[in-house]
Parts: sequence; C-alpha cells; structure tokens
Amino acid sequence: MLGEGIIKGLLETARNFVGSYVSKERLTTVQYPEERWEAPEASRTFPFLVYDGDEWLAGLRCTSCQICEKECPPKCIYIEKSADKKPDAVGKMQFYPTRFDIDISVCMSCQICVEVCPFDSIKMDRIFELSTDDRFEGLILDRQKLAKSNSYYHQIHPTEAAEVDAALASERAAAAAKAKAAAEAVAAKAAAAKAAAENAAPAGGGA
Amino acid sequence: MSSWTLQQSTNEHLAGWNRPQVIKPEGDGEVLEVSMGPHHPSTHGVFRMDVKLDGEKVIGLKPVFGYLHRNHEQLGEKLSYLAIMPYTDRLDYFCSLSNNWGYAMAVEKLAGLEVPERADHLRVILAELTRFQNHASWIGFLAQEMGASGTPLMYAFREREKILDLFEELTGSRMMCNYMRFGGCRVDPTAEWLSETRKVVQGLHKFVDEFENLLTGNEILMSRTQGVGVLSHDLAVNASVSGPMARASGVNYDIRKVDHYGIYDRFNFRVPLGEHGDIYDRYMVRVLEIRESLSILEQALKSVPGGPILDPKAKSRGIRPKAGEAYGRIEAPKGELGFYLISDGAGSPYRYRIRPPSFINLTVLEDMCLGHNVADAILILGSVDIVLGEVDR
Amino acid sequence: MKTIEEIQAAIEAAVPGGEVTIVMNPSPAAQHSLLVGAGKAVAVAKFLRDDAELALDFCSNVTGVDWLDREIAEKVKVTKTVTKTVDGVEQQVEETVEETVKRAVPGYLECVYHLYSVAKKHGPVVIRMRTANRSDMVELPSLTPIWRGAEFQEREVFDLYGIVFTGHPDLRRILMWDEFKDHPMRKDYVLPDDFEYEPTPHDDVLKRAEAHRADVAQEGAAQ
Amino acid sequence: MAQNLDQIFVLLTGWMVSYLPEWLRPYGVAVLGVVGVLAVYVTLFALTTWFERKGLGRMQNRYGPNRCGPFGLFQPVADGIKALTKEDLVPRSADQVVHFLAPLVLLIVICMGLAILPVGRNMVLVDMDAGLLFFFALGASTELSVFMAGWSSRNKFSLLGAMRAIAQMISYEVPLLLSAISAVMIAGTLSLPKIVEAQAGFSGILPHWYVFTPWGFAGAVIFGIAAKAETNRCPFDLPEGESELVAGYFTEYSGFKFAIFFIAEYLGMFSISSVSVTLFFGGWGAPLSFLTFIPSWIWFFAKVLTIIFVFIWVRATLPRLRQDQLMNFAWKFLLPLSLINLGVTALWRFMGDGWQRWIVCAAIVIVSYIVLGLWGMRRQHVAPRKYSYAD
Repeated sequence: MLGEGIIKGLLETARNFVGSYVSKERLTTVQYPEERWEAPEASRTFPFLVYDGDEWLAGLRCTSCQICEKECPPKCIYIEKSADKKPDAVGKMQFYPTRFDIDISVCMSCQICVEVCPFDSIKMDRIFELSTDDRFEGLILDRQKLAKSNSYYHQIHPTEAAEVDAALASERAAAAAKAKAAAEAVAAKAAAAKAAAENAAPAGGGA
Repeated sequence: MSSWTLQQSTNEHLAGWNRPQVIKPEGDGEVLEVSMGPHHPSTHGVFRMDVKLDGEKVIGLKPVFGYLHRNHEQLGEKLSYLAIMPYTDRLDYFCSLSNNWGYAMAVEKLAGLEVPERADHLRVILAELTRFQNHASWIGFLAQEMGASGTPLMYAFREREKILDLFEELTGSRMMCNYMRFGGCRVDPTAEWLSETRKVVQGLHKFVDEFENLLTGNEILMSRTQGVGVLSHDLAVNASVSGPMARASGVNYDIRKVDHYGIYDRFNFRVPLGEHGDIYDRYMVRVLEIRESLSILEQALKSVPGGPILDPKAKSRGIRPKAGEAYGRIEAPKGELGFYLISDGAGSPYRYRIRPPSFINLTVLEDMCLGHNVADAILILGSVDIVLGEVDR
Repeated sequence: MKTIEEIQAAIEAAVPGGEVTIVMNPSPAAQHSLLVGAGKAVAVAKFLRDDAELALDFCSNVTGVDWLDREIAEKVKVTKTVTKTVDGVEQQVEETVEETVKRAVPGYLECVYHLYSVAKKHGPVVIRMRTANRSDMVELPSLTPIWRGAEFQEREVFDLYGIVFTGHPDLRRILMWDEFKDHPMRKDYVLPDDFEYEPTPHDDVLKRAEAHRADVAQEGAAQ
Repeated sequence: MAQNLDQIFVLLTGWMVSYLPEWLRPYGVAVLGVVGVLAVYVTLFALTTWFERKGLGRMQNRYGPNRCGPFGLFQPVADGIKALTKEDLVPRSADQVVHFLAPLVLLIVICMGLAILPVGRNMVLVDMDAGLLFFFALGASTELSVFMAGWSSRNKFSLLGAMRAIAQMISYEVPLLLSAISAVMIAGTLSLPKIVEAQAGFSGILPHWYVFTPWGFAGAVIFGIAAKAETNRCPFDLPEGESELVAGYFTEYSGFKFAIFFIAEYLGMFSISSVSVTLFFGGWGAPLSFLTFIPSWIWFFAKVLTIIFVFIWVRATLPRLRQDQLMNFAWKFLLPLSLINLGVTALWRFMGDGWQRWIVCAAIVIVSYIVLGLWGMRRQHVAPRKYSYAD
C-alpha cells in the first residue's frame, strides 16, 4: 500500500543490479564466441552416420534398410540403395547406401531416426555452427559429409557409444561363433561324410 | 464440394446463448477500427484482434486466427503414431513435455498400455518443471505487456534456463524434448540428474519469493489488473475455459485432481482459487500454483523408485492400435490439453485431434475486453496465456 | 456416474424421439458414445447440461470426423428355395446359403462432443451427430447456445470439414482465410500443386517434382 | 587552484574571446557557450544511452552492450551510424511537411531549454530573470511537436499516442509547475542561478538544499514524478507504450528522424533533471561542506546523472499505468498534494526559524499523503487479497 510495493520492487532490482556484479548465479549469460559452454552428453542437433575403421565408405554401418527414411517425421532423409553388397559392422553381407542425403533445413532434430535404426548406424551429432549462404544445396549433407568415425562418436557421446560398441562386439562374437559353428558343422559334416564314405568303402569291399 | 449458405440464426435458437454484451458508442457514434496484429509487439506472435474503439474504449473485438496454421491435425493423419510425437513438441512450444504426456496418454488409452512407476514419477517431475517455467515466463510476459521493460521476464528466463538445462541433460533438447513414449519414457535419468534437479528445485523457492517481492505488492500492477477482464464463474464453465484461467474465476476444476491421471493422487497439493476472476486473480493463482508445483516436485523427487521406464509390452515403432477411439487429457500449464484419436487399425491414426487449451480460452476474449481500454485489451489477451503454435496449430 | 445405457434411457425419457443410439468403442479406452439424431440434438444437449444428476456443463472438445463412402462386403445367410433333384425326384428345398453381399455405405461427416461435468466432476460423455451425406446435406444444429465453449470449435469444424452448423451465431472460417474454397481436413482433399523446389523430394512430392521437371524441360524444348 | 579549476571554462572563454574585436565579443561568448553546451549535452546523451542500456541490463541480470569498443562504449556511435544510414520512410498518405517538421520543432525547443541551465558557478548561457518561466513555456511547446508527429503520420496508433501525449503532458504540467513554485516562493526569484545561490551554505557539514525540508522533499518527489510524465518515461510512457501502441506517436518515423525523437527525448530528460537539480538539490553546490574543492560543474553533472540513474532504475522496475489511472493520479493525487505542499511552503516561510515548523510541516505533508493515497486506492478498488484453496 501507498508505494510500499513500489519501493520493495525498487530494492529488488537494486539487489539484482549489485548481484549481477558479484554473483555468477545471477549473471548467467555465456558470451558465446569467446566463451563456450560444454553441452551435456545427451544434447543433440543433427544426425550423422557412424563408420568403423578408417575407410568411411567401407566402414559405414548403414545397410540402407530405409527404416529411418520411412519413419522420419518431416521426411528429410533420402536414401538410394546399392545394387551390390558389402560386409556391415557385424560382418554380414549387406546393401549400402549409394546416396544418403539429409536436408538439415528440414530436419527437426527429433532423433527418431536414431531410435528406429536397428544397426546403430545413425546417431545424433552436436555440431551447430552450420550456417551457410546457400539455402538449398548448402544445407544438404550427403553421405560423405554425414559419415563420421566411431571415435568421433565416442568423443561426443561416450557412454552411449561404449554401450553400442559392447552390443556390436557381442553381436560380432555371436556372428563369429555362429560362423565358426557353421564352419565346424560343415567340417563335421564333411568329416562324417568322409567317415561314412570310408565306412562304406570297406563294407562295399566286403560285399 | 458442397455449396453452402449461411442460415440466419433465429433469436429463439439463441435464447440461452451467453453472448457478449453489446456496447453502443457514445456521442456522435464514430468508431475507430484498429487492426491490432498480426505484427504487433504484444500479440504473442501472429495473432490479430480487430478492435472497434470508441475513444480508447473497446466496444467490439474479434479475434482473427490462422496466421500460423499448418494443418497439424492432417499432418498427424499421414504420419505414424511415433512420428507424431515430435510434432506435439511444436504445439505449445513452451511446454513440450506436457504435450508429449497428453499425446502419449491418449495413445496409451487407445492401445491399453500401462506405464511403469518410475516413468510415471518422471512424467510428473517433468510436467511440473514445465508448469513452473511456463507460469514464470507468463508472469514475465504479463509484466512486459504492462510495460515493465522486461525485468521480470529476464528473471523468469534466468530460472527457466536452469530448468531447460535439466531438460537438455535428460532429453537432449531444451525445448523440443520428444521425451515420452507410449507406455513410458525414452531415456532413464541418472542419479546425478535427479540430485541436480533436487538442487535446482530448492533454488526455485527463493526465486518465487524474489519474484513476488518485485511484483505482487506493486501498486501499479494491482491497479492495472484488479477489476480488469473479469470473467464470471458461470461463463467460464459454459465457455469451456480451463486451467489457471478458470480457477481464477473460482472454478474448482483441476484435471490432476479430477481425473487422477498419472500418480498425482499420491502427492499432497492444493488447488488455489480466485474469487474475482480478474487479471490479478489469474496472476496470483499462477503464483500460488507454482508454489504447489514446487511442493509436488519435492515429494516426487523424494520417492522416485527404481525399475524399468517403459512398459515391456510397448513398442514405439509400428504401433497399430485396434480400431476404436480414445480421448486423453491432462492438465497442461495452459489448461485442459486433450488428444482425441480414432484408430482404424492402421499404422497412423484415422483422426488425430488436439483440444488446444489456449485456443478455447480465447472464446471469452471479447466478453472480457468489452468496455475496457486498449491497454487493458492487450493485458487481458496476455492474461489468457496463449501460444500461437497451439492456437493455430 | 451413470452408465452409457442409463444415460440413453434418461435421455429417451426426457426427450421423446431423441433418436439416441449407443455407439460402442471397442478399444481399451472404452469411451462409448451416444449417437444423437440431428433433429432433437439441441433439446438433448440442453437436457444433458441441465439435468441435475448428469450436469454436463463443460463441453470440453468438439471435433469433426470425415467418414468416406465405402463398400462393405458382408457375408449374409440367405434362405433360398432351390429346385433340387433328390433321389431322382425334383423337389423344392429351402436351403441356407452364404453369400457375399456388397453394400455401399454412404459417407457422412460426424461431429463429436466430449462432455464433462465441472459440478459433479465426472465424464466424459461422448455424443456424436452425423450429417446425411458428405456433399449437400451437411447441416447439423449448433450446440453453441448450450455450450459457449463450442463456438470457436464449431467454427473450426465448419472450416476444416464443411459441416454447416445451423443456429451458430458467427459461422465463418477460422483457421483458413475467408477466400479459401475447400475443406482441408476432409479425407478426399486434394493438395494444391504449389510445388516448391525441394532438394530431397520424397514419395508423392518426388512424383510431382519429376512432373515439374518434365514441364520445365518441355517448355525449354518448345522455346 | 581549485578556484581556477572551478572557473576553467569561464576563463577559457574569456581567453578565447579576448582575441576578438570588442564589438564581436558578446557574440563570441554566445557562440562558444552554445557550442559548448550542445557539445556537452549531446556527448552526455550518447553516454546516457549506453549508461541506460548497461544499467537496465545489469538490473535484468544481463551484460548490456559490450561488443563495440571497451565495455561497449562505442555502441552509441554504432547506433548513430545505423540511424543515419537507414532508409527514411514517409508514409504515402502522411502530411509530408508536418511529418518532416515535427522532429525538428521538438529538437529546437528542447535545445533552447538548455540555454538557461546553470551548469556551474558563473556558468549559465542566458541568465534570465524569469528563467524558470521560460523553461516551462518551452516545455509546453514540446506537446505541439508530439501532436504534429502523431497527427501527420496518418496512423491510428500514432494518433492514439499523440492524443495520450497531449492529455498527459498538459495534466502533468500542473503539478510540475506547482511543485516548482514552492522553491520559487522560498528563494524569491524565478532566475535559476539565484535559486541555486539561495541554497548555498552549510549547517555543519550539511547543505541548505530545499530537498532537506519537508516541503522540499515532497516538492522534489512530485517534481520527479511529473518530470517522468513530461518526458514520457516509464512508468508514464503511455504515448509510446510499446506493448499497446507499437511505438506511439513516432511509429511511422524511421532513420534519422526517429533518432532525432530519440535525442530529443533524452535531452528533455537532461534538461528536466537539470532543473530539478537546480530547484531542489542545490544546483552546482557541493553536497558536503568539505567537498567544495571539487569543481561546481562536476557536481552539477554528477547530480544530473544520479537523477538519470533513478530514471533508469524506475524504468527497470515499474510497469506502466493506464490512461485513466494516469489522469486520476495527476488530478486527484498529485494536484491536491502539490497544492497542500504550496500551503506548507507558505507556512514554512512565515513560521520563522525553530523546530516547530519542522514538525508541523512534516506532519501536514505526511498526513495528506496518507489520506490522499488511501482515498485514491479505495476509489480505484485496489487492495491486497487473500487466497483460498479448494479442499
């Protein structure tokens, strides 16, 4: 009443005026180009494609199954499938994308492509300084621009990448075990066949 | 397409209609027609009011919508259930997590999914944080519309920043969180995140006190808001006004209490009610509501259980609910946010409808503004708490 | 709160000839609805609002739904008199045969109201009204006089679906601009071909992009 | 030495004009004075835009401008360049001549007001006997240009802003004048330098400023409030209320014409704070007796800047009033209070020295403030409220 509230308010702003000089709590602005703020691990901007090893094309995990293309809410992914196959991260022969474009002027960073990808090949990046003067082609990332190494992935999302690597390793081990088992089975079969043949031969001889 | 003719409405038919009162201009009857918006500093984006003025007194006001219309509902009918989720973030871009919850809830009803304990706790925590930051920024915007050069808004944004940091740490994005899934949530928070949230929530008490020091007792704010934009209890109910605006008019209707959705039953909180239904009541109801939100947050953060965060039956991709329909609604910060879904068994909904609270709360804008000043009309519009992303969809 | 059948009975008792039928909702949500005939809809709505026990004073949500014309293939058991030769004697035998009958169900536009009670804190009661068809008989009575909250939402339904609400005080387009011709939420709405250059076209956009490219090429050739 | 420093500008002028022929000297003094005063005030204007943005920023927990030069000090220069290079748009249906004249009239009038301000000992451009009257006469004519701007733009928002401005400025001139009159009554002169001299001297270490008397304090507060309304500053910035009227009467101005309005607003703020410093805060006098060695002109500008800081502080805190409340406040609160204050001043004058007059005068001022305030809030139906919760 009678200006008391106004005076209270004035004191509050005065407190903040002084506070902004003494307390970091109050002056929270990050002065961007000079100061940089470490984004949390979960932070996301646009998708990228993970590749293993050093050769980006050979190591690309993407098998161009096109699930992300179908699920993408704003339809910003465009994939063309290859005619031939190459081994994927697990070692199976798979198709690979001959064209993989993401139009980041359309992408809305929802990370649904990451969620639906069964091959752990598309992940969210943290880069954001992507401005360009070309409105159309400048904002299209093709597969080469999208491809980033697994070590980069480890760098920006360490926890998640470690989990993915562990899962892939076990898959690889399983695949290897399976392959080994298959090979053994083949070998055993061959051996069995040989043995049978050997068995049969004397028998035949006996007859 | 059909050619239609607008039938003249008969008076008998409109007998019971709660129509806005009619004001005749005084004097020579000259009326100044001003089109406020779509580019006006305080119409919250691209909203327009066609105002008829007698001097500075408003004698007619027609809201004009649709400048941000993008046919969101039709978009939804063409997308899979999962792909709609990120689009709901963009309805009321201040409260993406509440929107997520509303939509997830409708789908859960449609598909009959259960939500695990832990996920329910997380949903409550996130929804209340969202409510806090929405209300705090709303108060800032209201003061801004009163001409307070942005100081309360800056303080609100300072605190909002802390909450958005929490959101980013958990969901990966500050505003477009896309966090909830049918039958739970997407990522499990770490223990550090929870303890950090506790710390932030503790700090927010001090902020609300400071905020109230700055504004609540201020004579200018009181004289600007008391007795302005009065909305009666009966009109508020009849015009489907919901949320803090209805409660400021004394309507005891909080969906958290009425529908017992989520696990709100377990927490102790009160529902503040206004008596006069003017802007000051709307302001105070929100202030008291964020204090209650803080209490809910403290209780919820104390009791987060372990366990899964997603219903094991649930799958997010390729969900195809059986034919049928469901209406799910939550108490979003702006009012009753409902999602109405009709499924025909396909991968995308046959009908996807949003009940946007701020759009429907605008129904009574003219009733509240008539007879007041232009300056008050702006303030009344501000007190409705609209976000154009939701109004125009 | 009353069950849906009780509500139906109450309405039948209070508004004779209200043509209220129950539409079951098979989904787990189990929000069944009442189909109200357009003729007495205002009276039914008034009853629902003013009845002391129901007191559905809060019209939460109003929305349109478009149901296209469709053909239903039903298996119907038909009893026919067939002339058969039994044991060398011709006899008239009645026989039940299953036949697939194709029936055209005319499409209609539907308006759905979700009602709640603020006073009694119960709900939802869902009522729906259907137009006779989708082309020329698209009138439904407006419930705005009963629930003011339906005002903008009915305008929206009119705008997006083209249901004409008779007795609505201010039935204009709300989201689309006044000069707009079509009703964009109808299922047979054809998108305008205002194709913009898109670097990564998809699906039907891709088709249209190719068509446009062909157009441009033709024009180039013509010149 | 202190004496010389205090009079440095006077001596400098004397030295410079001494090279001129005898008959030219008065003109030389005038030209040098005008150039000096304009230069100082325009520099101050530039600094103040920076100061205001910095202060507002800090009060709002921001940095404020800090990109142009050290601490963002060159921000005003950048703003000036921006304003100069912007396209000057004139609405097609506007009254071209009046639209062009309005900012010029405003600037000329405001600059004329600077002439009578005593910025230091012996430092006044024109020592008029009726200086205060001249100042208020000029202040009244700023309304003309504001209305010219609003009317000629042919914009509904501009027109509304102009109408608000007229009503507001005319209303607030009354308490502004009445509160100034109390100082005149005690000093017994309308000349600003003489009013300053009347406040000279110290009791112990405290100065004899009018603000340290009951009537002077009330007068200073009323003058300050009315000054905010006269210069359209928050919380009385209705004519340009951004959230309601886009930019009020200068909605349709762009480029340098807009900048002129901006300059005029700030210069008006300076001149009115200078007058309030002169009337109630002892002009160029030092605040404490042992601080007299600091030059008088430094004291004057320090006081002016302090008052400007209060302007900024208030702007950062308060929301805006509504038109009818603004008028009610002027006519039903400020006007009676300033009239009562006038009576109190008279009482003070005739009660003679002694402690009784302090008590009597202070009591009258406080009681009338409380009664008028409570009555005003009752009439506006403004009261704190209690809130209940649903069960």
